[in-house]
Amino acid sequence: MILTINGQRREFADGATLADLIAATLPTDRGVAVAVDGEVAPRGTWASVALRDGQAIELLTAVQGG
Amino acid sequence: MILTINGQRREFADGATLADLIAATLPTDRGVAVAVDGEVAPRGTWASVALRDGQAIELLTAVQGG
Amino acid sequence: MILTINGQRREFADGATLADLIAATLPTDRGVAVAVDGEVAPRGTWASVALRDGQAIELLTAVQGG
Amino acid sequence: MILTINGQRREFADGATLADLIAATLPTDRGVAVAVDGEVAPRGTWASVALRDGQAIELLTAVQGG
Amino acid sequence: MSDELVVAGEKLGSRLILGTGGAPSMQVIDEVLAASGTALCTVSMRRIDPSTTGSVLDVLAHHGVRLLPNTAGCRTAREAVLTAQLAREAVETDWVKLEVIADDDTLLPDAVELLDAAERLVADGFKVFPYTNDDPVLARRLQRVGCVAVMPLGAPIGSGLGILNPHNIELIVAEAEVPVVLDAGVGTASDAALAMELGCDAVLLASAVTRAQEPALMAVAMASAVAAGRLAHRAGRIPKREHARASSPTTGMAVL
Amino acid sequence: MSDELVVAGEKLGSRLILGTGGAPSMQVIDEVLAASGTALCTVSMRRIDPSTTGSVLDVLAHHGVRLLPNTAGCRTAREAVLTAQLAREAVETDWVKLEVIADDDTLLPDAVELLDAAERLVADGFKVFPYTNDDPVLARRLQRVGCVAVMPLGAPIGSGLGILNPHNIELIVAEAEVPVVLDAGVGTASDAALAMELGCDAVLLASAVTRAQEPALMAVAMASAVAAGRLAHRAGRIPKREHARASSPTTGMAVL
Amino acid sequence: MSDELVVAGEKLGSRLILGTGGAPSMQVIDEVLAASGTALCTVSMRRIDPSTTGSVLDVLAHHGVRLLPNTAGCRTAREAVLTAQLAREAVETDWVKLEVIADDDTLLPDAVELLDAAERLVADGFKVFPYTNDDPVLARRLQRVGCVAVMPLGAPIGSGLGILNPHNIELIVAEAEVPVVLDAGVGTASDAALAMELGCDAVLLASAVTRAQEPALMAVAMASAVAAGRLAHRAGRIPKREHARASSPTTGMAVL
Amino acid sequence: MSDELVVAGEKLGSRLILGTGGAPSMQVIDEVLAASGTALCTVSMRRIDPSTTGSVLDVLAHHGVRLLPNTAGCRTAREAVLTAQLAREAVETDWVKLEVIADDDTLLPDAVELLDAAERLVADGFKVFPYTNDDPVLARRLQRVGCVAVMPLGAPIGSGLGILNPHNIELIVAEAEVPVVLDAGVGTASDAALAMELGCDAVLLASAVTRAQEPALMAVAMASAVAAGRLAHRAGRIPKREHARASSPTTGMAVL
Repeated sequence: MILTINGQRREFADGATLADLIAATLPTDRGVAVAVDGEVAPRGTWASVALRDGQAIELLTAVQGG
Repeated sequence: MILTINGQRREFADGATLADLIAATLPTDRGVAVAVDGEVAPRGTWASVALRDGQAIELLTAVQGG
Repeated sequence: MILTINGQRREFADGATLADLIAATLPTDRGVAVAVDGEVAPRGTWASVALRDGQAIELLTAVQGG
Repeated sequence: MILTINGQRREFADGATLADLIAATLPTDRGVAVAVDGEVAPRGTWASVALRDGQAIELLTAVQGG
Repeated sequence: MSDELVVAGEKLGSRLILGTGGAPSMQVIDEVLAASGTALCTVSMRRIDPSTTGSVLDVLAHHGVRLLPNTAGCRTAREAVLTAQLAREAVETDWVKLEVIADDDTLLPDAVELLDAAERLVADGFKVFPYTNDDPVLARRLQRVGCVAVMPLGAPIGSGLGILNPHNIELIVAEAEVPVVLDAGVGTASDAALAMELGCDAVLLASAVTRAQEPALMAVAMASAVAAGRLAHRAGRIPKREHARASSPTTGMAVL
Repeated sequence: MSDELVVAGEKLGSRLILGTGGAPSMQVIDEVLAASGTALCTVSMRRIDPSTTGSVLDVLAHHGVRLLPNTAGCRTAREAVLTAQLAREAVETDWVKLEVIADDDTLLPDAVELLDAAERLVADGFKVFPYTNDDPVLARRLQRVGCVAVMPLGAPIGSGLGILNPHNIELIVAEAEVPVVLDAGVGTASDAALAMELGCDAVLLASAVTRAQEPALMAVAMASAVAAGRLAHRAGRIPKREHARASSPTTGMAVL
Repeated sequence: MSDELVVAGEKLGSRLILGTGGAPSMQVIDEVLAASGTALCTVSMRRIDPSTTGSVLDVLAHHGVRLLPNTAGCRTAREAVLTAQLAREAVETDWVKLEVIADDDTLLPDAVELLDAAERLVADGFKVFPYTNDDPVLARRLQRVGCVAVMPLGAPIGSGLGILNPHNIELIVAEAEVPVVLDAGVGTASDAALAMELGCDAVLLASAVTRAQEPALMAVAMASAVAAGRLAHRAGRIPKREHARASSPTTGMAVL
Repeated sequence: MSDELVVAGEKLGSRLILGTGGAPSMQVIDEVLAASGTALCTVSMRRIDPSTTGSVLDVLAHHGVRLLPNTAGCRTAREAVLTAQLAREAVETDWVKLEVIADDDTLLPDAVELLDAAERLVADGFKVFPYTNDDPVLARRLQRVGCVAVMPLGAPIGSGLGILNPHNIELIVAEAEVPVVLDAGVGTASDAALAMELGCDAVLLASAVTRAQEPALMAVAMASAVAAGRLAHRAGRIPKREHARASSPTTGMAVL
C-alpha cells in the first residue's frame, strides 16, 4: 500500500501497523507523536492500528522554537 | 391593562394600539422609535398593533452622544 | 597690486578703491556687503577706501539658507 | 571679641586662635573644614591663625546628600 | 486636486467626524458644528424624556450634517443590533457607529460581540462603522464581514491620551481596503494631526472638543489639525535622521 | 479676538517662520512662500557668485516677507558678530538669527560662544534671535542679555526627529518674557502643532518644507498645524485621564 | 521573603521564560540555559528529520528545565488543538503555549480562533498559556475560559520594539487573576525590566537572547533585568514629579 | 572578561554610584549601602550641628565606600570652588562632584558657571565630576578643560522622569573620552538599565533609592538593573524591526 509520511509517498507492506512503520522509519520512538489522517494516534494504540492504503501519517517531535 | 413604558408602569384602556399610546404619551412622533417586548415595532405597524396587558414598551429617540 | 577677493588672488591697479573694485567685479552693488581684512567696510566708505597690496576682500550677499 | 560662627554671633577672648575656637566649639575636629571670611583655613594653620574681632568663621563637615 | 473622503459610496465634505456627547448645551453644539465644518456627527438612542425642549436633531439638521447613530452602552451583539434597528427607524439612516463595550470602566470594545454584531448588521443592510480596538487582525475581520470603515481607538474613550500605539494604527492602515477612522483618545490638535499622518482617512472625536475649556475654539483647532495632518501625509515628510543636516549652504562661507 | 505675534515691537502676520534653505529652486521658494503665508524668512550670508541669476531677495520682496539673516556656519562669537554686521549692511535690517555652532556634524549651538555673541550684538543695536539648545537656564541667560526672542531646538537641524524633550520646552515657555520660537527638528505637521501646544509663540522650520516630496503642500500643512496648535493651546485641552470617560449618556438606556 | 512565581499550581524558580528558537546551535542553547537560570522553555512541534543529531529535549532535560510546547504556526483552532494534543503525546506535559496567528507577516494572534482553541484545550484538560494581543478585554475572556496565565505581546514577535502600549499592559495586570507574562517584543534588558515594573509576573522572550550578538551575555542581562524590574515593582518607586526636588540638604549651607 | 569601571585612574567595584541624600535615617543608609554594593557615594558639605550624633562618614567608612563630596546648592563658580576646597580639607579627597545650579526650582546646572568652576578646580588639582545638562557640546567642553568624567542629567533632580532625551545621551557617549555617568532623573530600574544600554559607564542616583517605599529593596533593584543594562550593551541587542520575525521554525509544519 502507499502511505504519505510527513508529506512523502512511501510503499509499505499491506497489514503494516503504526508500530511497524515507526520502527522502519525512525531511529527511536522516544519523544515521537503521531497523527493519522488528521487525528492523534496515542502511543498505546500504535501496535494495534492497522494502516490502510492512502493514509497520511505525520510523525512529529519537539524541536527548538518559540 | 398595565403596560411598562420606558420602565414606568402605566394603566391603559384595553385594545389600545401603539399609535394610541404614542399619541397619549408624546408631544410628537417625529424621530421616535419603538420596541415592544424587545422587538422593533416599525412605524408602519403602530396603528395596527394592539397592545396586551404586561407588555414592555420602549420609546426612544436620538440624543446627543458619542 | 594683488588682492585676495573671495579667496581668489586678483591683480588691481594701485590706488583702486573699494568702489572701483566692486564696479569692476560685480554686475550690481545692490545687496552687497564688504569686509576688508576681517573688518566690515560700510557702504558709505567704499569710494574713499584706498586698497593696499595683499589685502583680503570678502564680497557677500544674502542667499537662501537657514 | 565678637565672631560670627556658622551665622551665630559669639564672644571670644582676644587672641584666641582657630584651634582654640574649634576646641571650645566642637566635640572633635575630625572631618572638620574651616573657612574664615570666605577663605579656606587649612588644618595646618589652625594653631597659628589668630582671630580678629568681627570675623566670620564657617565650620563645616560632610553630611548625607547628593 | 480633490481629496474628498468617500465612505460607503458617499462623499463627505470633512475628514473630522464629531461626537455630540459631553457638550454642556445645544448652544455649544451649534457653535461647535459651525466652527468645525464637520459633515458627520454621532448621536445616541435613549428613552424619550418628554420634558426636554429642543432636539439635537434640529441643530444637526440646521447645519446640514449627516447623522451617524451609535450603539453606545450596548454590551451584547443582540442589544447593539436592536439599538441599530431602532436608530434606523428613528432617524431614517442605515449608517451606524457600532459600539459593543465590555464594561463601563474601560469602555473598551468586546472583540467577539463586536464581530458578531457587525456580521448581523451587514446582513440586515446596515452600513457599519465599528468602533474597535487597535488590533490589526480584528480590523481585518471587520472588513471581511463587510464593514464600510474601521474605527480603531487611539486610547480609551475620553482619556485624551492620544494615540498609544501608532505602530498598530500604521499596520491597520497599511492593509485597509475601507476608510480608517481614528476613534477615541484624541486629546488635542497634534493627536489628530498625527492620526492623519499615520494614514488615517478621518478622525472621530467628541470630548476633546465638547469638554475643552473653549469648545468652539478647539473645534477650529481640530479641523485645522486634521487638514494639516492629511496634507502632511500627502506631501511626503522628510525621513527621520539620527544626524543633523545643514539647511544653509555649506560652501561660499566668508573667511573673516 | 486678535492673536498676533509681536516680536521686537513688530507685529508678524504669521506664527510660521520659514528658512529658505534646502529648496531645489527659486520657483519652489516662490510656491512655498505663497502657500505658507509666512511673514518672516531666514537668509544666509555667502560670497557673491556673479554667475547666479535671480536673487532670493527678489522673491522674498515680491511676497512682502521680512528678512531674518542668519549667521549659519559660524563657529565663534567673533565670526557671528562680523557676519551679522555684514548682513545689516547687505539687507538693511538689525534683526539677526544668531547661530554659533560647535561643529558641522551635530550643528548644535555652542552655549559659551552663543551667549558671548548675543551680548555683543545686543550692545551693537541688533535685535537678536538666538538659535539655542533646549536648556532652560541658557534660555534665561539669553533673555537677560537682551535677546528679543529665544529659539530652542526641538531636535538637531534637519533631523526631522520632532521635539525630543517637550519637558524642557515647557520649562522655557513657563518663564519666558520674550517670544519662544521652536527652531529646528520639526519633521511633520504634528511636530509643529505640538510645539505650539507646549506654549511656543512660533515655529521656525526649513527642511521639513523645502525637502518634503511636495514642498508647497507641506507648507500649507505646516501653516495649518501651527494655527491648530496655537488654537488648541488657547482653547484649553481636556486633562489626560488614566481611565475612560463616556461621551454618550449613561442614563436613559433602553432595556431591550 | 519568598517571591516565587506560581503558575498552574507549580512553583517556577525563575520569572524569565525562554524560547529556544533562533539559536544558531545546541551549544548556544546550552550556554543560554546555563546563563539565564530559566526554569521553563518553549519548544515547537515539527516533522521528525531523521538526519538531525542531538535533540533540544536532551539539552533542556540536562538543565532540569520544564517544557512548554507551543502551537507556533497554527492558523486555526483546529490545528492548534491537534498540535497541542500531539505535543502532549510527545513530551508528556499538559502545559501548552497556545499560539494561533492570523498571518505570517505580522504573526499577530487571531482573537477569535485563539479564544475558541483555548476553550477547547481547557476542556481537554490542558494548562493553557495563551499568546495574546494587548487587548485587556480578550485577556479577561481568556481567563474566564480557564487559561492558567495570559501572555500579552509587548510588540510583534521578533521586532524588538519593546512594549508599545504600556497602558494596556497595566490594564491587563490590574484585573488579572492569573499570572501575566509579557510575551514577544522584548529587545533589550530595559524592556524586560519595564514589563516587570508594570506588574507582569514573568517575561517570555526568545530572539532577544538567541539572536543577540552574544547570546549568553544577553541571557544574563535578561535574568538580571527581570529580577531588577520585579524588585523595583515591589520596592515602590518614587512618584514622577514635574518639578525637581533636592536630594541634598537645603539648610545648613555655609555663607562663603 | 573583566569589565571594571575606571575613573581618574581608579578602579571602582560597581557602576552604581549612590547619593546618600533623602534617606530617613543612618540605619537606612547602612542597609542601602549593603544592598547596593556601591563603591562610591556622594556627601554634601554643611555647617556642623554639634547636636547630631553619628556621622554618615562612619557608615560609609564601615562599608569601605569611597567618598565623592558634592557642591550641591552652590550658585556660582566661586562658591563651588570654595566648597570643593573645604571638602578636600574635611574628607581628604581631591574628587568632587561639581554642582553649580541656576536656581532652587529647577536645580538645573548653569553652563557658564559650571564650566568656569570646572576649569578652576582642575587647575587646583581636583578630579572633577561635573553634574551637567544633556548638551553634548557642553559635555565636550567639560572634557576639554580636564574633567575626569561627565555626568549628564536624564531629567531634573528628584523628578523620577527617567531619561527625557536619550538621543542627547547617545551623542555624549559617542564622542566621550572619559566615563559618562547618567546623573539625576532615574526613577526606577528600567531607567537605570536604559542609561547603561545607551552606553553610559555608570549611573548616579539618590532619591530613587532613598525615597522609595522600600529603599533596600530598590537598592538591589538598581544594582541589578545597572548590571543588566551594561551586559545588554556589551551583548549587542537585536536590531529593531518594523515587522515581525518568527522565532519558531517556519518549515517542517505538519499538515493536520
